Amino acid sequence: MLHTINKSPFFSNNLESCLKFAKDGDPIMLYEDGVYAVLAGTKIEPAMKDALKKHPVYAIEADVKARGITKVLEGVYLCDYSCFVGLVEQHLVCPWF
Amino acid sequence: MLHTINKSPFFSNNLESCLKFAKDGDPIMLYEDGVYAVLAGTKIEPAMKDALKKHPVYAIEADVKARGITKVLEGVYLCDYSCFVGLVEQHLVCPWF
Amino acid sequence: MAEKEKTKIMFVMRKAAHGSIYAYEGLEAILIMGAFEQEISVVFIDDGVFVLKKEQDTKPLGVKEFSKTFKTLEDYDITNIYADRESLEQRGLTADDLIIPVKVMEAGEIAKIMEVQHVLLPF
Amino acid sequence: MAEKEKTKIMFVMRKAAHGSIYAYEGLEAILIMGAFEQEISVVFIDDGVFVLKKEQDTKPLGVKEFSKTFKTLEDYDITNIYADRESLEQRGLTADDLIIPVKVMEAGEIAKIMEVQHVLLPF
Amino acid sequence: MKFGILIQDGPYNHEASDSAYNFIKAALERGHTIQGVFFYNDGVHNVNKLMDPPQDDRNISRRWSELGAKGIDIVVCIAAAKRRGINNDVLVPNVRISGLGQLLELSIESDRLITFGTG
Amino acid sequence: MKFGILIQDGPYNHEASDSAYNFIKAALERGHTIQGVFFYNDGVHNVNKLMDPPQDDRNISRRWSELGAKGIDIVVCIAAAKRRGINNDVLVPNVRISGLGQLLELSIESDRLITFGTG
Repeated sequence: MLHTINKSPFFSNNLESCLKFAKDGDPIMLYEDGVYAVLAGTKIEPAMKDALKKHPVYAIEADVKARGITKVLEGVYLCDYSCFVGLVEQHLVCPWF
Repeated sequence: MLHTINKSPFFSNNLESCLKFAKDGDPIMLYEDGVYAVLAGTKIEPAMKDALKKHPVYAIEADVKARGITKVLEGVYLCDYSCFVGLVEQHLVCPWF
Repeated sequence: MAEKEKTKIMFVMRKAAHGSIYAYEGLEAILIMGAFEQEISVVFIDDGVFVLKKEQDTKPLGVKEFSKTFKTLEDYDITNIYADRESLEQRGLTADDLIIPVKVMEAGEIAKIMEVQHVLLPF
Repeated sequence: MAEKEKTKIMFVMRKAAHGSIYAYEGLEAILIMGAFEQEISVVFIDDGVFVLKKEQDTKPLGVKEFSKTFKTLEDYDITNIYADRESLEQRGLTADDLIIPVKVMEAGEIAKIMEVQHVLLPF
Repeated sequence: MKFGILIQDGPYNHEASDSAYNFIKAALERGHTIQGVFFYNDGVHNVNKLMDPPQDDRNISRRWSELGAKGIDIVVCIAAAKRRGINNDVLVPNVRISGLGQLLELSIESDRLITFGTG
Repeated sequence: MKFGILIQDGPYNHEASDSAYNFIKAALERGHTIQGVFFYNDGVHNVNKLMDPPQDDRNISRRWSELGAKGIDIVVCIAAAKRRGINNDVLVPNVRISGLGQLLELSIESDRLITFGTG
């Protein structure tokens, strides 16, 4: 199951809920304001580092760049929409809105 | 300063931010999904009890009833829009969206 | 002739009622889909559990009271209705506070049911 | 004749950029109001501090890059620009990460400035 | 007192529009003046005359038009409206489209400005 | 593969519409079929032909109309649209209004359905 998140983890509980339900190995796709989760040095970094041990974490690079996020947590895959589509080819999509 | 909150405290950080900025004695008006904060027995009850020591807390009764909230935290004033207007008469409004 | 396999569609309800229309428009979608003999299920997570809270009285607010309409799901043979245990607990609720019977489950169990769906629809 | 007192209007920016239009439409409002000789101030709180993050490149996304436009606030004599220290800190940011100079303050100090405003506009 | 009302959210999708309406009704009942209502952001959708809700539901654009008919100045931000497809062709009566300068004027002329929104 | 796309959020106000469009473009480039696009909730505002954004900005309703012209079935939920003031008078070309049954059909006929939204 592919989990998608589009809201800032500092504003909403979507990422938190996603991590509660996601099975080890489930990929997580961050896009729109969801990509703020990949910024290094924030208060959610510990939760993200933990998530990165259990899940492949992807973030849409266009969204990351648009927000001026340059310090990206190690292990996050920056990718484009073609990669997003590729993940959807392989997985049922669970959106966390 | 009157602080207004219309989002569920379980979903967004608005109440948390409000409580960080509100001065002792500042009234807080909960309306729309913001009224979920007055439900007794929830995980945010400790934060609300603390808030109730420092602030008069109001909640729009029509919103409370619409959501089936019957167990209301002690000390919360259930009120109508006339009371809301009355508070705005007396205070600058700081909305937490 | 082999019967065509039913499509498994799960509604994932995570938003509270009345502050936004998602829960209501989600219910409208559930009712339509329920009429078409597919395998519909519904799970209530996070603020979504509030949608089923008993004793909602929307008259003073002047909007529709639709929580009662969830009772009709049974008529559509939609009986796979779940709620996340922790979401209820964090909101001080138990299954008794809800207007319809739901299967209260742990997140891990719910995730297993999600996994076998063909489609997950968020509301 | 006594000069008419200027109206104190503060923009309270709490939303991140690009995921929603609030920050951008907030900026449009700031620029219009800045042209009218009132006493405009802006405070960035919570995700609002992200709006000023340096090095935004929206070309790959195909939307407007408007963070640079905040630099023009100076031309409108809007120099009372504040950011909440804790909001920056929780997001791993410092004043150096922002595209314009801001006065970094504690919540309590910001609240005192809010209190003397005539209007607070949230974006 | 003179109240200014800013509405940043669309109708039906969120409760903001209903809350603003209830606030205004209560303010009028308490003898206050509504200096003006300004629709910004998705709020511009509130005054679309093509709205056709179910019979048993409230008609939100009609409400605003009725307040306008009572002499309350109801203004829709032109920039926000154009972007979202609201123009004079679909505007309910007793409402006007104008610039953001009107929000400034409302801020200055009202004793209090209160905002209802956002998604 | 056949993809179904559900969009629950309005244009400009949130990024959902842009994300959905980018996803569809990438899916087509990878040789997939878009079985259909369904607009629900505030998503119905996406196909309003009166949209008139600034010259230097994208025109979101035109994008959807162009995808419709390429043969992709673009459907707007009638109940959500009526409530919000979207009808045939303001619809961009190559888009149709229909019932929620279409979302069910899309769910059944698509190999995958992906949702973009919500506020």
